[in-house]
Amino acid sequence: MSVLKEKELRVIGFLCNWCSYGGADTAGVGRFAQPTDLRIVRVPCSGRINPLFVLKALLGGADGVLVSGCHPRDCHYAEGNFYARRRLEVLKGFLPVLGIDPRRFEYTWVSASEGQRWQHVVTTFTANIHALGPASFSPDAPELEILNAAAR
Amino acid sequence: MAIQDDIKSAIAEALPGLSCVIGWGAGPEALRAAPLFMRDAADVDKFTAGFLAVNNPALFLPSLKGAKVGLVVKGCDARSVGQLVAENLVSREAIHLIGYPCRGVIDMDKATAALEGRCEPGEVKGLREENEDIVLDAPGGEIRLAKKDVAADKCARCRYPNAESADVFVGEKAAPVVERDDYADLAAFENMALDARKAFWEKEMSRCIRCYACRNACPLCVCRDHCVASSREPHWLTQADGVRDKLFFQLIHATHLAGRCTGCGECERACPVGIPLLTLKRAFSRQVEGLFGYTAGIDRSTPPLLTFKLEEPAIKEREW
Amino acid sequence: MVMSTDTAKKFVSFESLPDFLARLAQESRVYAPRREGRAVVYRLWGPDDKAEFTARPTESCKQVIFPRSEALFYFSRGGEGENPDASSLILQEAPEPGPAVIFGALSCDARGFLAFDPVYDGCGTGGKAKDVYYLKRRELTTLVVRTCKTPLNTCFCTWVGGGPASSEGADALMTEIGNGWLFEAVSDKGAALLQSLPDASEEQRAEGAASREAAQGVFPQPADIKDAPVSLRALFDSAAFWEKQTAQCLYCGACTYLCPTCYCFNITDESNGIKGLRMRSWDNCMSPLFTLETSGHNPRPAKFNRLKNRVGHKFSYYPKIHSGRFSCCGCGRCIKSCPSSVDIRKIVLDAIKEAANV
Amino acid sequence: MSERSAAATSRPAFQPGTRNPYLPMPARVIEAITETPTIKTFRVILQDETLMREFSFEPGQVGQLSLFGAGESTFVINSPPTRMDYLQFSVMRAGENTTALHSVRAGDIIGVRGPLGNCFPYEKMKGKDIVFVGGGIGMAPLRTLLLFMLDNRKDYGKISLLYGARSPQDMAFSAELPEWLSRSDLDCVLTIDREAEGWPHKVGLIPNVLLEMNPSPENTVAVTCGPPIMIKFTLQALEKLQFAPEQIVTTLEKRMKCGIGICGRCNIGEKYVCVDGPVFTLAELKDMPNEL
Repeated sequence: MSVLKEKELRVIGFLCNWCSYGGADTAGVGRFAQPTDLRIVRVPCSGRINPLFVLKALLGGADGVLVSGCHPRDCHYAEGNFYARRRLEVLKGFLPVLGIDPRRFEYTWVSASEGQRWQHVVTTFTANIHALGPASFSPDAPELEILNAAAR
Repeated sequence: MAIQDDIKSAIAEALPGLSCVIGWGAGPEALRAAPLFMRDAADVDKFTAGFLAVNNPALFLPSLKGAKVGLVVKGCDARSVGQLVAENLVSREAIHLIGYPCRGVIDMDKATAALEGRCEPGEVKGLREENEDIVLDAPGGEIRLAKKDVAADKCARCRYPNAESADVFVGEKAAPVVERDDYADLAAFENMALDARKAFWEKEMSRCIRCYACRNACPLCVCRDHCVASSREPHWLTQADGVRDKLFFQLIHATHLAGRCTGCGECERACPVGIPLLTLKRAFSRQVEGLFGYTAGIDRSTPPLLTFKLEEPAIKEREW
Repeated sequence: MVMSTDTAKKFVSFESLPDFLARLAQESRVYAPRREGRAVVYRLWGPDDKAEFTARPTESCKQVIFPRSEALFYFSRGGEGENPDASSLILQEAPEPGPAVIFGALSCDARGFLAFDPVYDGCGTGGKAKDVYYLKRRELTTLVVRTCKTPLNTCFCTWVGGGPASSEGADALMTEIGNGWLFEAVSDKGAALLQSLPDASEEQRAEGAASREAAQGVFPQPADIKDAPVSLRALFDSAAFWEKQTAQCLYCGACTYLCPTCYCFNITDESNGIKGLRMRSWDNCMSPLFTLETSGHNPRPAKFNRLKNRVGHKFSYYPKIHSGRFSCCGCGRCIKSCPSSVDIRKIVLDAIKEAANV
Repeated sequence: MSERSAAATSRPAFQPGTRNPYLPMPARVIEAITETPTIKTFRVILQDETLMREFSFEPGQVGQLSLFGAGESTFVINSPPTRMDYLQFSVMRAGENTTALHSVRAGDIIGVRGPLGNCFPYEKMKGKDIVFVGGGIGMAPLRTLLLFMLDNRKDYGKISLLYGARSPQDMAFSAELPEWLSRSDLDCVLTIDREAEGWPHKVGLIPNVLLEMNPSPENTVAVTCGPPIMIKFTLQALEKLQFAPEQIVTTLEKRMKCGIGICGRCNIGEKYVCVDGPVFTLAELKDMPNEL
């Protein structure tokens, strides 16, 4: 059940295995109420996030994309999130040229112990996405529609 | 043109130590030159520079590894070379650069528009340059066009017309057209509402024929035969003729060029159906310049997305 | 496409042409050239569109009959979601296309289909395996071409048997006269399309004939390329010749995808869980992947191997197995839109000259 | 009319006599045999009994196997037309599609298109001695012709087979090798590249062993298939043994898609390997541009 009243939207979360995924887990174990719109994709490190993951999701119909990794200086691999920070910040400023509202994409840092912070981040972000409403997405070739229909 | 003869002399002088020198020669029609690979004196005779010297010869560098090659370069071409060198993709020692003051090159979109109602660019039989004008031998008689009206957009915001890194520079240096790039073109584009921008790209990309000339004309697209766009592992793209896949390919290109693109505009020029692809790359360049103060092809420091700082003063993260 | 009745000749004024197109669009998908920036492309015509019948289209109209991508068939498995049941399978052929009209294409565009026709009619298998998708679209498409008034610098239709007013491969020809267009049907399909139009007067017919003749007069005299098949074959092993001719090539696919006669395609599968499709999409011989084998071996590893095959196919291999017809309609798009100004005319002429010297 | 509404109408059956050549025939895998660490053999029967009953082909012809979702690749039908209980294909794992095919198990449905291409000139070979030289997965096409000839034994003279692989583990069709070795009407020689423990047969590269065997070219046809490097040296060896180009038959591989001479990628000059081949004599190859 969503804590938000509207119809669920499609929000994709790329979470690093070591911190944010743990943070989401902590929030779950602590039974903090969270919106259910988020579909989590676990990745080894925020440094693994190819900006194309985000773009592919947004082009393919995601209403929002959230990336979350370890706090700077706390990366399990020492510096993955430092690279991620640069890439994702560059990406965020790029989105408007495509006609994508940059608020549909956020990145942040949540550690494994910060269950409450995770709850706050995901609730805030999801609420923002609901405020923006469903995204329109670019049409696929007609012959491929069957594949998307299968996914929905 | 005196400067043309001087460039020819510089080429002839350098040629004995080089496998070839790449410049421009006569093309298949009056408004278009062709890349020219000069190997002997007879080839050098065919060299032409000037308003039609459009193609970026830096494109050929990565495929010519092994033998020292010469390039005649405009300022923007030299930036591509500079970036390839900065990324260790080519060795500066294996390249002989002959620079000259560039005063702009033609843009076929604008030439087409300027001629509309009179003739197609492909009907023009001859062209001569007269100072700030070009004079065309067109079916209905001569047509005079001001160069500035049909020059590429990149020329109107040219900061580096002179190939600063050239081994030999021929002629008097030209003054930069502007001191800084204010990305006014992007700002104008972003006057459109978000939905309109999205619709714009969908319409433009629906024309795309997936020939990948944009990629193959890009001097910094160095994966060449191993492009991820052709891969099925990972399977980024289908082969379908859909706007989503076609736009996503451009995002692959633009993303891979982020912080590396020097703005030479060859992607956009090469596009047979005239999709304004440089706009996407410039959106990344604006970000990279704004956040990290980095100018691709000019700065010699590590490209900004290949490094980081512990504290990033320019990045203001969202408060949660 | 043999005419059973006398050649129908009709006239439509410039201002009533949109009405005619609107009538056609009620029955069929109508494609017409439209200007978009520097490009002129074939688009589905709608009443609000201004068709471009002056500037030459950047692309050929082949995608109406040979789409850039199309489903060959769909497949589905039993099971659900991500766990398809490999022991079950349902195949479903792609739906049949509807009727279409290509309006105001170029003569050379129509002649491009003549290169497709025998290949897609299954000549390789002695007619046993016919390309039903292409043949159906070809059958259901009516092609109206227009007389070109002047040549572009890159035009060489006359070298390969065409001309500005050729209607070969088309169903009707339209020629600009005075304040409108003279239409002449050259097939039953064309006659049916034009049926509702008023007959052209004697004067209008004469004016059309004069226009066509005038156009023929201003197109370039053909170069003699009859030796091309033999010359190109003789130069097959001359790597130096081909490397020089290819030096400036970027090996993108612009030439092949804009070409009215290039007919190569790829076949790929896409699937999602239990459903998927097999599709075909345009492919091009300039790409190294075109011939790359699974082992990593590539019979055409360098761009010169590939451009040699492209030129060889058009001017040597294809004519050898298709009664001397070149697989080129001389539209010049590969020259006009080549980002690197490669000129196939020059390659062919140089090859003939070079072979004569060897 | 929009593209969409045109596509929504359903496709009627094609006119009688025309078949959609791109539509594979569903086929059930009845057995999947692991031949070597990289080669699997699949025995399939077409699901449609009529199609299976009417399926006819000639030795050397190929089929396209589909694993829906991955794609389609070309393999020789390596069971002979004289044994129609099933169609057999052997697949070496190399790329996306072959890797996917290796996951196929008995009971699965795959797709088959075929038969495609030309065949071995088995009629012209009647009354002649035959020398088969196969390397690795290249044994597959030879197997078809070999079994076909053994099933029509009286039509052919002396039959010899030289089959080589890198190591004993890389020998495909190992279940059949004992029979081939023991037959009195077949002279079978096996070889591996390097010594291996317990290997009772020859050790040495195929071309060298072939020279050792020293077959007479008199009224003989040599049929060879294998990896490019082996083919290259085997052809040299055969020429050294005085085989004329007309007496040497091989079967080629190319990247293929349509298999029916349309999609345009498998050409060597004006010849299309998918319809004019895959079987060529060395004499024919010498007439074609050198672009293997």
